[in-house]
Amino acid sequence: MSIINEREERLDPAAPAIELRGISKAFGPVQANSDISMKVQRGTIHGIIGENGAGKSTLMSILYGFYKADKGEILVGGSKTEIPDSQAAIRAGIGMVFQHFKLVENFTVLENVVLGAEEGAMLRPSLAKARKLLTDLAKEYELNVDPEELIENLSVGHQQRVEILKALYRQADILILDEPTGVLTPAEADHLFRILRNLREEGKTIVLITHKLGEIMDVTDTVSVMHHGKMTATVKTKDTSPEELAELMVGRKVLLRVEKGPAKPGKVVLSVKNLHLTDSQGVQRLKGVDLEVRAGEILGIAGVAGNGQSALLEVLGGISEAQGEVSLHGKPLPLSGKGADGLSRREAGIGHVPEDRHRLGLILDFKAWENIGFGYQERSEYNRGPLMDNDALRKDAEGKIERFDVRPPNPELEAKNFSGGNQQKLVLAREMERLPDLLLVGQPTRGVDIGAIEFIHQRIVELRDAGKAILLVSVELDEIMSLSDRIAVMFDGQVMGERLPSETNETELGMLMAGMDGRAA
Amino acid sequence: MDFSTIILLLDSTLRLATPLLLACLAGLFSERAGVLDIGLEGKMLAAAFFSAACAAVTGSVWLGLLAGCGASLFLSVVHGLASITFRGNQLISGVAINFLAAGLTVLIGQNWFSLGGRTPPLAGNARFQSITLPFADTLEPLPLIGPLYHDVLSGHTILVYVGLLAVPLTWWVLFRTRFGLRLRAVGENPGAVDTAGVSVIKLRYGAVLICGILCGLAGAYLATGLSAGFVKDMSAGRGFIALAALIFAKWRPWYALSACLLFGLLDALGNRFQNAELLGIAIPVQFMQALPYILTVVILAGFVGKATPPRAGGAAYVKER
Amino acid sequence: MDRLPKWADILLIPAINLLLALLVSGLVIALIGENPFQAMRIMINGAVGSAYGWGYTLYYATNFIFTGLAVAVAFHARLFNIGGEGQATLGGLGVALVCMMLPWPHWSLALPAAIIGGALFGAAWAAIPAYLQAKRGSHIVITTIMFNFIASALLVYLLVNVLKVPGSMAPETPRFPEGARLPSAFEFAGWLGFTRSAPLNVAFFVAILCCIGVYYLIWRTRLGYEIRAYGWSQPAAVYAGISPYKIIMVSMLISGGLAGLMAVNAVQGEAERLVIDSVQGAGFVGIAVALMGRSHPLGVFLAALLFGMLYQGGAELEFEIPAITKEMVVVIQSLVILFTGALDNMVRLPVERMFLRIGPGKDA
Amino acid sequence: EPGLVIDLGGKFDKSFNESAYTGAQRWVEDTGGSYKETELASEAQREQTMRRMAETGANPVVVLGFANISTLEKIAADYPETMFTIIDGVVDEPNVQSILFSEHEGSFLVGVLAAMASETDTVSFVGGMDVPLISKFACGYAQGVKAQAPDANVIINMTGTTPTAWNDPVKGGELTRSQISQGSDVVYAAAGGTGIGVLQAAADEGIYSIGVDSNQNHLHPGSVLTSMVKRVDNAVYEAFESFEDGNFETGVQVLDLSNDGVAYAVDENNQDLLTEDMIATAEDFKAKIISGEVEVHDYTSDGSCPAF
Ligand SMILES: Nc1ncnc2c1ncn2[C@@H]1O[C@H](COP(=O)(O)OP(=O)(O)OP(=O)(O)O)[C@@H](O)[C@H]1O
Ligand SMILES: Nc1ncnc2c1ncn2[C@@H]1O[C@H](COP(=O)(O)OP(=O)(O)OP(=O)(O)O)[C@@H](O)[C@H]1O
Ligand SMILES: [Mg+2]
Ligand SMILES: [Mg+2]
Repeated sequence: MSIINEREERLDPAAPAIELRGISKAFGPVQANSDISMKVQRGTIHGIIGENGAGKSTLMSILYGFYKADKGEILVGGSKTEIPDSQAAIRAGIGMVFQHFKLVENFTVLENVVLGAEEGAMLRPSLAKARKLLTDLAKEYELNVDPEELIENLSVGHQQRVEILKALYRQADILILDEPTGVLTPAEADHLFRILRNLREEGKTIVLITHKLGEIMDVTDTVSVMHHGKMTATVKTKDTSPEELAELMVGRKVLLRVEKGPAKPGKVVLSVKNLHLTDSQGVQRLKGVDLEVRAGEILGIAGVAGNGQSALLEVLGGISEAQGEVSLHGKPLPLSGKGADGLSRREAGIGHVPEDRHRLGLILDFKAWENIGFGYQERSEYNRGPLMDNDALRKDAEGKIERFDVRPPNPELEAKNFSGGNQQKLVLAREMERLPDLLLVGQPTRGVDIGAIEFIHQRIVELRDAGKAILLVSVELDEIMSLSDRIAVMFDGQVMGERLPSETNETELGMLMAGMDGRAA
Repeated sequence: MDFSTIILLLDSTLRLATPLLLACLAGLFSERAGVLDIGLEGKMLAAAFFSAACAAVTGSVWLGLLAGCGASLFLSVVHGLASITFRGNQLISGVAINFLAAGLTVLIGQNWFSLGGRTPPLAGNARFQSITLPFADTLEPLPLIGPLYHDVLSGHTILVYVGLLAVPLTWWVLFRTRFGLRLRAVGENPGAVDTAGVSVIKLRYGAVLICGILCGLAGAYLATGLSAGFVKDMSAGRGFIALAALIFAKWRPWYALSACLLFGLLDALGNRFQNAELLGIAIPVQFMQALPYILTVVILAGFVGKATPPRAGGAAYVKER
Repeated sequence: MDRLPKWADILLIPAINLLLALLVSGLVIALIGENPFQAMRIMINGAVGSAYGWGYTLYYATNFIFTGLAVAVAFHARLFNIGGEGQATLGGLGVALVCMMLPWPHWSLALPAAIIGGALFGAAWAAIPAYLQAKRGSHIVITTIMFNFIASALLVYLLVNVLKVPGSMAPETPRFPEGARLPSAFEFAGWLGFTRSAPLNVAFFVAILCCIGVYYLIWRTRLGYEIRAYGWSQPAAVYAGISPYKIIMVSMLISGGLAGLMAVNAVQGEAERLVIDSVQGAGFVGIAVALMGRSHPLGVFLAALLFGMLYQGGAELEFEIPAITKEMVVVIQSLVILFTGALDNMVRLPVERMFLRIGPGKDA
Repeated sequence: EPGLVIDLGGKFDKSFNESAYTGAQRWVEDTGGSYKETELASEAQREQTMRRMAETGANPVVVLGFANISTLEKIAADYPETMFTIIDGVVDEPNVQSILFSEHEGSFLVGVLAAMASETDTVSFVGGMDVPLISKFACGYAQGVKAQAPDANVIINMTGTTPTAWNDPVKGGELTRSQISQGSDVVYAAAGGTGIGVLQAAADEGIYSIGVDSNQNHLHPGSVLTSMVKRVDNAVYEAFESFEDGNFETGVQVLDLSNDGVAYAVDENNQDLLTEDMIATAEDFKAKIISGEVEVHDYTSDGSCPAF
């Protein structure tokens, strides 16, 4: 491999794989990175943590040539390297796996792997060559995927493997992964870490961005902490603890466990029987779901993304139509046609914090106060005849923003200008402050930093203690384990089983999530 | 309908389908790369004018063709600037280009030739002449094949054959070459292309330029092949029909051929059976005229559900992580 | 967008865009061998230099307000209604039918009826593409373009075969009876110097009422809230219980109705009969007007005024300088659409950068 | 100073408008005078353009085409001092001169010639926009063909139903080819700019064509059999001149075969195509029509045609 040889010659084997010196980057008024210096040693796994918006992704994007730094220099293998674009990063042996995969959905694995790294102008020889190399790589690193399969038919875990294969196919020595485990099952995450360790054995260097301190402790050799665009600390993993890291990140002590008393379950609020849903593509997403949620309890639904939890929330929230029986306080809810929409569900007393706040929960271009009425726009308190009562909305928004500590506390700001955590707080305030009899919550803390997680968890528990029923969907097993009073595991559109948090463990849940009966194993 | 009528209808179909086909393939390249283009109409019109004008002045249809493609390419670059570089709305840019072409062609035409926006009629080498395919005369006596080859396939201008050959060529480029793979990828997920170290901008410009050349051929065919000179608004909605054909064809080259032939056939039928009667009731001419448009709507309503356009179509590429 | 003060977004950038468009237009005029400055003087003078000019400028502006509002309302729901042309054509049919059907005693009775007729017919013509978009996902841009063609064929059929004066050659209806004719500017504002020839008529006030109405609709009513929400994010709208079907239908019906109202001005007010192509491109101009006006009624009003001046000035220009044909107006119009609509960022990005430099962190 | 409002299609349409323009130019050459001229921008700007012309003080104002009838009816009274001439239409106002042409008679004669030139006994007609005026051409033509060859087949097509039909040579060419495929070997185009495509297709396919309004014989010498000229130029010239002389007469005037208002064109481009026999027959019919012995039905009088 000519590229490799050329690269080896330039490299100083003793030098760090990557060294950043004084990197600064501003987006308009936002100083995303300021004067960051960092060294990553060869053959190590280096973790980066930090609050939302701390600048982690920006830094890595600079390294990958996606953004151009305003100041600073990058050294790869000890020699100064200009990285004006991704092509240059690839030449320098850097590969990146983005949080949102960069795959062409209706292409095959093979086509995705060769894209941009073809051998010549004709496709056929490139593909043939890649097919062979792929089999070798698969053997070497446990990266099995069918090269001829279309990406859209692959699970997220497999898609991620394709991303890693892409990087390896381009002979990357340095692999950057941005929040890689957000959507993986525990088993898939374990597999990923096995792969990462294998890669490390081969002498590759890995940079791992994550919000999960557990993972940091688990796989990294060193860890850097970012805060407000600055690199505040770099420590050896074995010399630190999750508590210390959390404090370094947020700048104060953070409770890493949820504080909650025992549940006092009351009457059944929500009852779901034999719920079926077939989507517009004809895929069965729910295949007969049964469950109940009582007043004053949190039912957590665990499962790998795409096993029907989202569909369940959407049906209950009035977004999709379905067949089956759903009743609230014993009264049946229509599942299709009239009355099967978000407005009617809210009338019936259901609050809904959707999984995807950007796509569903907020109108990003509406101001905060306009978003406060979103979904409740027909409520009489917000209306004066055919007109909206904007003053009432503003006033309501001010109160909610204050009580939920949304920052900055400015109702005139458009939703897109709040950070992810604060956007989530806006949605939570809107949906929770009405004290709905049933609250549907999807992924309340996805991509949210640990400071905000703490706040959000406390609020959910408070609502439970006020005697409301809560249906929580999350792919984070930690979150499910610590928040729920009961846990249901979904697999392939069905409930695989129910467990009490006190009587189960991650391994068992993980088996259930993978469609195996945990007890048998 | 007797056999000879059918042969003549097919002959006419092929002629009328050619500008649609070239424009449709033009749109295919552009939209496969994620750049919507409702400015096909305007590019065709501009190409028609400049090819006719240049051919009229120089007396060479080939120089005319060059000028036509040049004009179309110029508008393509404008569209590229608007929708790729400056990330503007692609539909709006297309609308503007259609107007620009409609106005400029007549304005310049009037200024140059003082013929009310028309170009002087073209004759001799300033027009594409029809070509007799090899063995056309030898094969003519054969039943079925003979007339089909001699009367339908043979005897068109070179651009008709260019259009027909462009179909397999397009297929080959899209599905058998590196460029095609990247082009299709950039229309589906430009982020993937960008992170793979390939320039999204360059690829899209490439596609838009190919689109310009093909539109140029389509326009040149209108003015120097199908007729002998330019008159204002001579594209007469063909760019829009080509777009409809593209959707109908689900953005695939071979389907595009069939869709364009279908629209060409409709047009030919409308010309041939202008005063049609159905069950004893005379169908208004206006209905026959509007038939392609009505059919387009029907087709869109009936089939588009199954046709998924390139996913990144219509959106400018903005880097995001 | 937050990096700019509002006035820069609404006034400065469109003004620069417009200037660029005019600059390029001037270049085109110079290339034709005419003097762009003289041309500009003729245009401005012809458009606003006399009561005569104003009479036409405001008349054209009235047309463009209607079609501009039509595009703007649909645009708030992120529907690109290119069908204003066809909807206004059908609106003309509705207005003509109303005017000819009954022996109207006085215009004040005929006007409301014509408004209803025009709006209903325009809305009906928008209904089919809207329905196909809502239920079948047929791209509304293409279907509305097709419906423009179909509308013109339909109108020709009706004019030639049904509505034409028997024995007459021209495919047009008879003139409307006296009672259905609207007072022109000469009648209600003759003291301002308007002559009998001014086509400006009371429909202008209908247009202004529509501007106010659209403002309230979009920014004050619940329906407007829902339309805007749907326009920004369709999945979110569904989450909030807003029916996409309803929004698509309602906003397109309103849009079509507004486009149809144009006929009150052009057909009932000015021509006083229905002719072929009474819309003459105003449906398309509406796109430019809505774009320049940032889909805000006030902006639409100002942009419509600008285009009215452009049209009237252009007509004068054509009259005064024979070498400049009517297509010059089309060219200017297309350049305005190009610069304000598609090449907006070409101006916006540098201006944003400039503002960042002068006043950093203003809104952030 | 007289004024001329050129209609849609432009003054170089090789047809109707061009003929009017030629008349005005000839007047300029002959008298050394000058006149105002403007081109109509669009259907809906008729009124504005006409008023604008009247308000500049032009007198008389000549407007071209039936499409101006209703507009002129509306505005004529507003300018009582201005004399108007309308061609192809009747406006009953005291200051309007209405000029009509007997297109059916001229078309009859070219129909006779077409029938004689045809070897297939099939001839055809391509009209522009489908309006009664064009049917008047078609009907006269068909009658002429039938008068000469009662068994002949006449194929009649209209290009379209919108004003764009005046300007679609591609369609005109296709219609012609379709007609040729149905056996036609003489095609008569009364279609404005579309006619250019018709004549072109006829020349390409080697059949005869017949031009209209202006003398179009020179467009494809050897292929254009003749042209049904309509002396719009004379009408314009006459209007300008008579006003200067003080002889301007309002009211309806008909220009027909008898006063050479319509005719078939013979010039060096087509003299080899028209045989003596053909010319003799045509002249014979012409005399009979003028004398009233042969009556050519006018489609616009009742909306029907005996020869269709
Ligand atoms: N393209 C951009 N334009 C403007 N600002 C940006 C852009 N990208 C990032 N920023 C800002 O730069 C800062 C750093 O963002 P970055 O995405 O690097 O944070 P992060 O640490 O990755 O956050 P998270 O943990 O949420 O992923 C943030 O304030 C962000 O809003
Ligand atoms: N494109 C942008 N332009 C300007 N400011 C931005 C932009 N994107 C983000 N910001 C600002 O950056 C801050 C952090 O945003 P960021 O996108 O990093 O949030 P986040 O926590 O990463 O969201 P998520 O959890 O959804 O990933 C916010 O205060 C926001 O105002
Ligand atoms: Mg990040
Ligand atoms: Mg983030």
